[in-house]
Amino acid sequence: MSQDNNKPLALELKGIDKRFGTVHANRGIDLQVEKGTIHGIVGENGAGKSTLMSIIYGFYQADAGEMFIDGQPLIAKDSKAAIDAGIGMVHQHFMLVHNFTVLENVILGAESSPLLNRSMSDARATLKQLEKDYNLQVPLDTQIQDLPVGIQQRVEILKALYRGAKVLILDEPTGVLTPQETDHLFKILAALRDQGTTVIIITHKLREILAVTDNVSVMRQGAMVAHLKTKETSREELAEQMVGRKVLLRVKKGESTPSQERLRVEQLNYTDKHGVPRLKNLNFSVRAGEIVGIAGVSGNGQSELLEVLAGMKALTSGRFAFGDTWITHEAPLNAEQIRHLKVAHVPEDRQAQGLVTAFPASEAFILGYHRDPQYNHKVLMKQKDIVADCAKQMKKWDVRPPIPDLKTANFSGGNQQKLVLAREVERDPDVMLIGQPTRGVDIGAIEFIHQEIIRLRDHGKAILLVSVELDEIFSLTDRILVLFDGQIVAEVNTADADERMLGLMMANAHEEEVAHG
Amino acid sequence: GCSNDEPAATAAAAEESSSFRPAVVYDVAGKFDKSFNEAVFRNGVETFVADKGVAVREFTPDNESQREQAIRRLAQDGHSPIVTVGFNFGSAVEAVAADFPDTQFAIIDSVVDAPNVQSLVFQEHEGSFLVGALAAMVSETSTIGFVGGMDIPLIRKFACGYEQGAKYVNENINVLQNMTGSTPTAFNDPVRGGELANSQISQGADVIYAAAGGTGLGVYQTAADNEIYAIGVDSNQNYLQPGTMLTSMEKRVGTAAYTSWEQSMMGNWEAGVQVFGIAENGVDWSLDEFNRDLISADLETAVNDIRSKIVSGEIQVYDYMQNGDCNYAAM
Amino acid sequence: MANTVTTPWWMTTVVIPVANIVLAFAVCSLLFLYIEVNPIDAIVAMVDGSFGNTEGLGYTLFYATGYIFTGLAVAVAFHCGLFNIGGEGQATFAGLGVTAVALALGPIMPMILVIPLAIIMAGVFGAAWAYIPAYLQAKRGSHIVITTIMFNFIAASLMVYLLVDWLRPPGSMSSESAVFPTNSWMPRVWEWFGWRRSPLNLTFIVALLAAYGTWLFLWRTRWGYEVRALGFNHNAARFAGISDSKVVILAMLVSGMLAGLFAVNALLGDLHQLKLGYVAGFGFTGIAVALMGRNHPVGIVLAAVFFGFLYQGGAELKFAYEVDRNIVVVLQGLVVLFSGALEHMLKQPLTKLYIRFQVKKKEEPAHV
Amino acid sequence: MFDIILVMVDATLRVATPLIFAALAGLFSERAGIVNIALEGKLLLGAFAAAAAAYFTGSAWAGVFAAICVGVVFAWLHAFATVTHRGDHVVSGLAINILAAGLTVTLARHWFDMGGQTPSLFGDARFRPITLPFVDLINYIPVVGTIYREVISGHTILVYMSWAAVPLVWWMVFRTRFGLRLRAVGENPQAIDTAGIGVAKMRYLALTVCGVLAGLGGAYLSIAHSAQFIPDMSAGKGYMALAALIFGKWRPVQALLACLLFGFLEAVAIRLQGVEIGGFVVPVQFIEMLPYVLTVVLLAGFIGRAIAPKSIGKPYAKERT
Ligand SMILES: Nc1ncnc2c1ncn2[C@@H]1O[C@H](COP(=O)(O)OP(=O)(O)OP(=O)(O)O)[C@@H](O)[C@H]1O
Ligand SMILES: Nc1ncnc2c1ncn2[C@@H]1O[C@H](COP(=O)(O)OP(=O)(O)OP(=O)(O)O)[C@@H](O)[C@H]1O
Ligand SMILES: [Mg+2]
Ligand SMILES: [Mg+2]
Repeated sequence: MSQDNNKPLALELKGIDKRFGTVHANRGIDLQVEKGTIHGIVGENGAGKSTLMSIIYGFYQADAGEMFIDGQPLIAKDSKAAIDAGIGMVHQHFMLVHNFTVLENVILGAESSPLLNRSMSDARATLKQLEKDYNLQVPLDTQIQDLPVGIQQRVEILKALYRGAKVLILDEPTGVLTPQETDHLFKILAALRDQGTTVIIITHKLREILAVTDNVSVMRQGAMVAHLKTKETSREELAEQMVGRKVLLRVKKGESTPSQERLRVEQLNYTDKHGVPRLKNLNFSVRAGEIVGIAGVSGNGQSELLEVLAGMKALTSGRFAFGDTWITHEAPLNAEQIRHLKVAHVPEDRQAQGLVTAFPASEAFILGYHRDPQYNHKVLMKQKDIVADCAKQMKKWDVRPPIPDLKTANFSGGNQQKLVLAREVERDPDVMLIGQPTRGVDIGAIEFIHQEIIRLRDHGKAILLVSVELDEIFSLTDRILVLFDGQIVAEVNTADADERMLGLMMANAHEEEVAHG
Repeated sequence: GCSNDEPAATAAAAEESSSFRPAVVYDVAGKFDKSFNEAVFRNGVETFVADKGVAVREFTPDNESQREQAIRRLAQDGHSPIVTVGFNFGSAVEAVAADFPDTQFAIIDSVVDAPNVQSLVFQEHEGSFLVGALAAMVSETSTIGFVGGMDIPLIRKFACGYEQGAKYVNENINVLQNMTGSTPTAFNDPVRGGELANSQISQGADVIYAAAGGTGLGVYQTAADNEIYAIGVDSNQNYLQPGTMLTSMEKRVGTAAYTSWEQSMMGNWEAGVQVFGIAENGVDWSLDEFNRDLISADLETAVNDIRSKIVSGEIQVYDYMQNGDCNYAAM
Repeated sequence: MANTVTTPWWMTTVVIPVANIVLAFAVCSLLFLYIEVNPIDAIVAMVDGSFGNTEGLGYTLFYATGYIFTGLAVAVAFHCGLFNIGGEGQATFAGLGVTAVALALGPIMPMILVIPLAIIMAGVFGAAWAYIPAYLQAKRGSHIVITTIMFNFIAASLMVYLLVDWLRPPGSMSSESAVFPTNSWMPRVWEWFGWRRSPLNLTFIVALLAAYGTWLFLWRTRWGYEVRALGFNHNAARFAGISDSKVVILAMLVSGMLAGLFAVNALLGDLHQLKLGYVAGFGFTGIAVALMGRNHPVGIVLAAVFFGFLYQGGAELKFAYEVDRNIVVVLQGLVVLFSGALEHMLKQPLTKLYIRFQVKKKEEPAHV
Repeated sequence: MFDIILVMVDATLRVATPLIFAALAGLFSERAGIVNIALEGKLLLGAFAAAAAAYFTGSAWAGVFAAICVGVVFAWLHAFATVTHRGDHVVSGLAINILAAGLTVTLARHWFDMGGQTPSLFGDARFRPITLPFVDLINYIPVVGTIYREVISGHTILVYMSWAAVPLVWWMVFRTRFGLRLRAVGENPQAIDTAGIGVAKMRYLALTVCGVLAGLGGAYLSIAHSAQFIPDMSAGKGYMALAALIFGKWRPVQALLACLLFGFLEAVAIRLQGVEIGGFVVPVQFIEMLPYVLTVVLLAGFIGRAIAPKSIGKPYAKERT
């Protein structure tokens, strides 16, 4: 380790080790965080970042290892001990009670009196001060469920500050923010640092690390593999450390040759069961032999778009067509019927939607196609054919291990994803709806999957791709639609787009920004 | 508790069937129900054991399908006569008796027509007539109540006799009647019994007769709480709430069971219907140290007067079971 | 990816269930000691009385037959992610169907027609009683646990009404229907095999067939596939175009049908007349049977025999020691507690132990 | 007519009391995220413990104490299964209900040998109706006096305790720190955990209160409303209380109203046999069915959807294993 010791340490970890059943999430981790700095931690999905932070916060208990805060041993047997020691944490998934007001959420567990009214009026004064100091405005009496995520995040930060956090941990804070909201957050973090708070920020977006941190540590497969000074490193170096080898940033692909229209969407609207409009007047089309990407900050309607097109949700008005079969509110089709129109769907979340992880692979492999005559006698299913077919495709797609009887949950993320892709692709669809094809998938599999998607395009499939990874959008698509608040706010050819411009469009700040610039 | 010193009574015991081995199967409420089953236990089993020195095998089934299993089991083990307590055993006795023609069976409160079954039935309407008359004599509000258990003809028979007795004394008396329910649990629901008594009391009743098994306990309790009279049933229940228990309509099921065993022991047991009325000492009103103070000499004479008129046939009490109604006036 | 160690089948299907039963017996022994019955003697009496002779065995298997139906009923619903606590009510209601057929058609039709018709009616009535809670769950989101409980009560009241006001032969005092004509009586096993008399009847075969049928349905048909898919992951089911409400209703219909078949065993096989409360808690205990049988038909048949043993053994205890049969209810409660609610108590440490052992074997060479 | 209404209301109050206690007990449990169909068993056990203790000691208060102890012990068993070992809440509840049915009868038979009942309680071993002060004073005021005398006065102390419990529970749940944490742990246990409060501790606490209240409800059954324990005396009241809680949308006052409604229907069923409606005799069974049918109808969403505490019934596990 090469950290100079001019600054005192706010936090030090020695040999932290943690297992979850068979998963070894943290392997003997050492970490030193200097006081009054912003320290970044990067690593791929599943590298163990959240686990490590949760151990510091006392949410999990380490199996082995020691922690020191300001040089004093920290025994974080629960979160209370950590809070008392001055640690605050903003979790990757917010820890808020959705039907409590902001104020109630802030005081929860830190009430000043057994009586609620007293605690609340005490807290109100303190919070007003904090809001002013850090530019963190929140409506104190509004329920959390009525607030946008950006504000919810501020509530989490306020919660930590209210408890007097000296070390503030933020786990993937920017995943739910637009680039502009991210900038605002970073300003707050800088202000905190300047007033003496130590900040630890986790992300896998390298650009952010470079922009905001003083030091950065890299985790890979549960181990800490590097400690670097931000000024002295680069994106390429970090990426290489993260994945453990030189990585290809973009897949190679040729020109697209789009032909006939395969998917057409007209005036599509979708309102969810709470009455909130999620998709508003969408119009677009996808042609055979092209990949159209949907870009946007999570929660702007991408998921709903995929689900509506795939027949999992019924549209509210407008219409769309695969080939020349129109689907309307009056004549909706369910997922199975849509599949019969030669539409394949790789859902965003394979564990929650694409697979039944309790099924053996052979059964998961026919999900959605389980009614095909190919797999059914009159009453019973053709058990042997199903297993044989699954085994064949497992071999072809290099799913490891190629055992059709193995429980789906026991395959790794990448192999599960291959199983889903194999299932959807092998029916030779005309249109493919693909969501987050590489989320949580290891790098090797990502390359494979990306090449496969390009190959499908070149075979004349019409592909609609949703991804939160802008890189993925850039490297795979031919055309990009930007969704903001359920509307298409921009359509660009990938070749003409750059990341900054897309970021502004995703925040729907495009026009203003252009006006300014 | 009940001591049963026999080791696991399995098939082996069945061999020595030559000896006399009486048995009784109580209804699901159990032998300590303070009522019907208890009467068989106290005045039948206990006295028989004391008098004759012969053990009586007892059993209480837990549910429907165990009724038949229990009787069959006892018959297999060589018990005879087997006395079953309550009409609920009707179909079970019928089935088992056919399979064990050499075993003697007796059933209380029901008629089973088989060559080896004794049916022990009671003239409950006569006894109820007596206590109804007494109730009418002591009532100051001219309103008296009846709380029945399960709504079945047998209980209506009680109610009908009671009403007749009351009207015999006071033609204008108001007799409130409630049944607790239509399932066997109606015989074991003191809470509901208490609520019904409460409701009758609020309508002015100052004597309540409960023919409702365990449910009656709630009635007597409520009567005591409200300081009005209650009348017990089956066993002599006067001791339950001394001071407010006016009397009890005793139905001497214990004696009937006793008789059946004794006859078998003596060798003069006969199948067929045996009727127990006031004349046979099968039903009666009770007078003991617990209600002595409540019954003046005049009252006692008046009731006993009616009693002898029933025995002599001067008073004919109409039986609900005759036509399934209580149209005694039509007679 | 991570080295996944799966626990071997014998761990979850043999070691842990047996450990749970032993634990339940152990705790219950304390109660036996308290009421001054030697627990060993008690168990000997129970085992002897339920397996020691053909009569005991007959009763054990007769009770097991009932449990197979109610256990399967719970399991099918469970695979769909539903808790069917309404077996009691479904069986009660099915009793009415069976009675209707037996009393109305028994006198005018041959056995070969009456019995199959009665079986069908039992299924249909059971399914019908499950349909309303299923419909309400599927279409209106009412919680099926509460609605099925309510339907148990409603069925009980309805049964009282029909039995007392309509089915009871005039003049009869017991709340029972007339006795069915003999050509609707299920042939009994003892008559054929020279066993001692017991109510074990042909329905036992029907129960085994039902178990096999349930297995086929769940694991070998597309409908069963949909039931399980929905039960495990309703998002995935929606993704596959499986209709939530249709499958929920289907699963509950099958479940209710199985619970309804209980009536065949109890009424055509044993009582030969409809009696109040004839289900006697078998519907509820079906939950325990399904839990112990790990919701698999084979497991359920075994668990049903175990519970049949408890039931018959309980009766035997009562003959032998005059202890209340309810002590067996305590035992049942403990079995549900340990193998259901506290399933992780033993499972976790045992599997952890196993995994630690295996992981060490695997990992040592790779990672030091 | 006025008389009949008074009598009905009076009976309603008596019949609804165990429902109120049980519903409030359920409120603590379910607000903390623990499904509690074990209320039924706890009522039964409480009733038995109260009757047995009152019989042995001759003191009704000793009975109440015993019922509370037993209620709490079984609440802890439920917690042990569902919180400590993350077992299924419904299964654990069922196990407790089965255990309750078996244990009460077995012990009752062993101790008293009366077919599973306890002996009748006399004197101080049971609660008697109390006449409230000033009955004679305001008796003369027409309507108010009668209502005071007939309906308000003349119940056992436990009935008045159940009335007092409702505002008390409301205050605890919505106006104290404990209440805030209680509600939070049922909505989002992780939020409680990360706020530095033990989820398990909160849930054990909630279930302890639940056990106390359920014990009171049980005691009422056996030593106040009646004067002995009889097998299966709870007769589904625990389930009905749960249903009342759901109608009441997990709020004390609304739950109270639902309990009163159920109590009223039961009182009606007890009293009105063979009611004629337009010449048609309504069988009493149909009136008995009414609360259940009503529950089903209301649950089908005709009162607007009741939104349960968000993480109800979900075992809280930090680590997936
Ligand atoms: N509560 C848990 N129980 C069991 N396994 C867990 C748990 N939390 C995390 N894991 C596993 O531990 C490993 C590390 O997970 P962790 O959440 O710490 O990763 P991460 O670096 O934060 O990833 P991401 O970028 O996706 O947030 C993963 O394999 C994950 O599946
Ligand atoms: N060379 C590479 N090949 C494949 N994947 C990579 C590579 N470099 C980074 N990644 C992955 O891509 C994701 C985003 O990387 P990175 O942080 O560089 O993107 P960014 O452009 O800075 O961020 P943003 O997408 O928010 O603009 C991370 O999940 C990372 O694991
Ligand atoms: Mg993370
Ligand atoms: Mg990126």
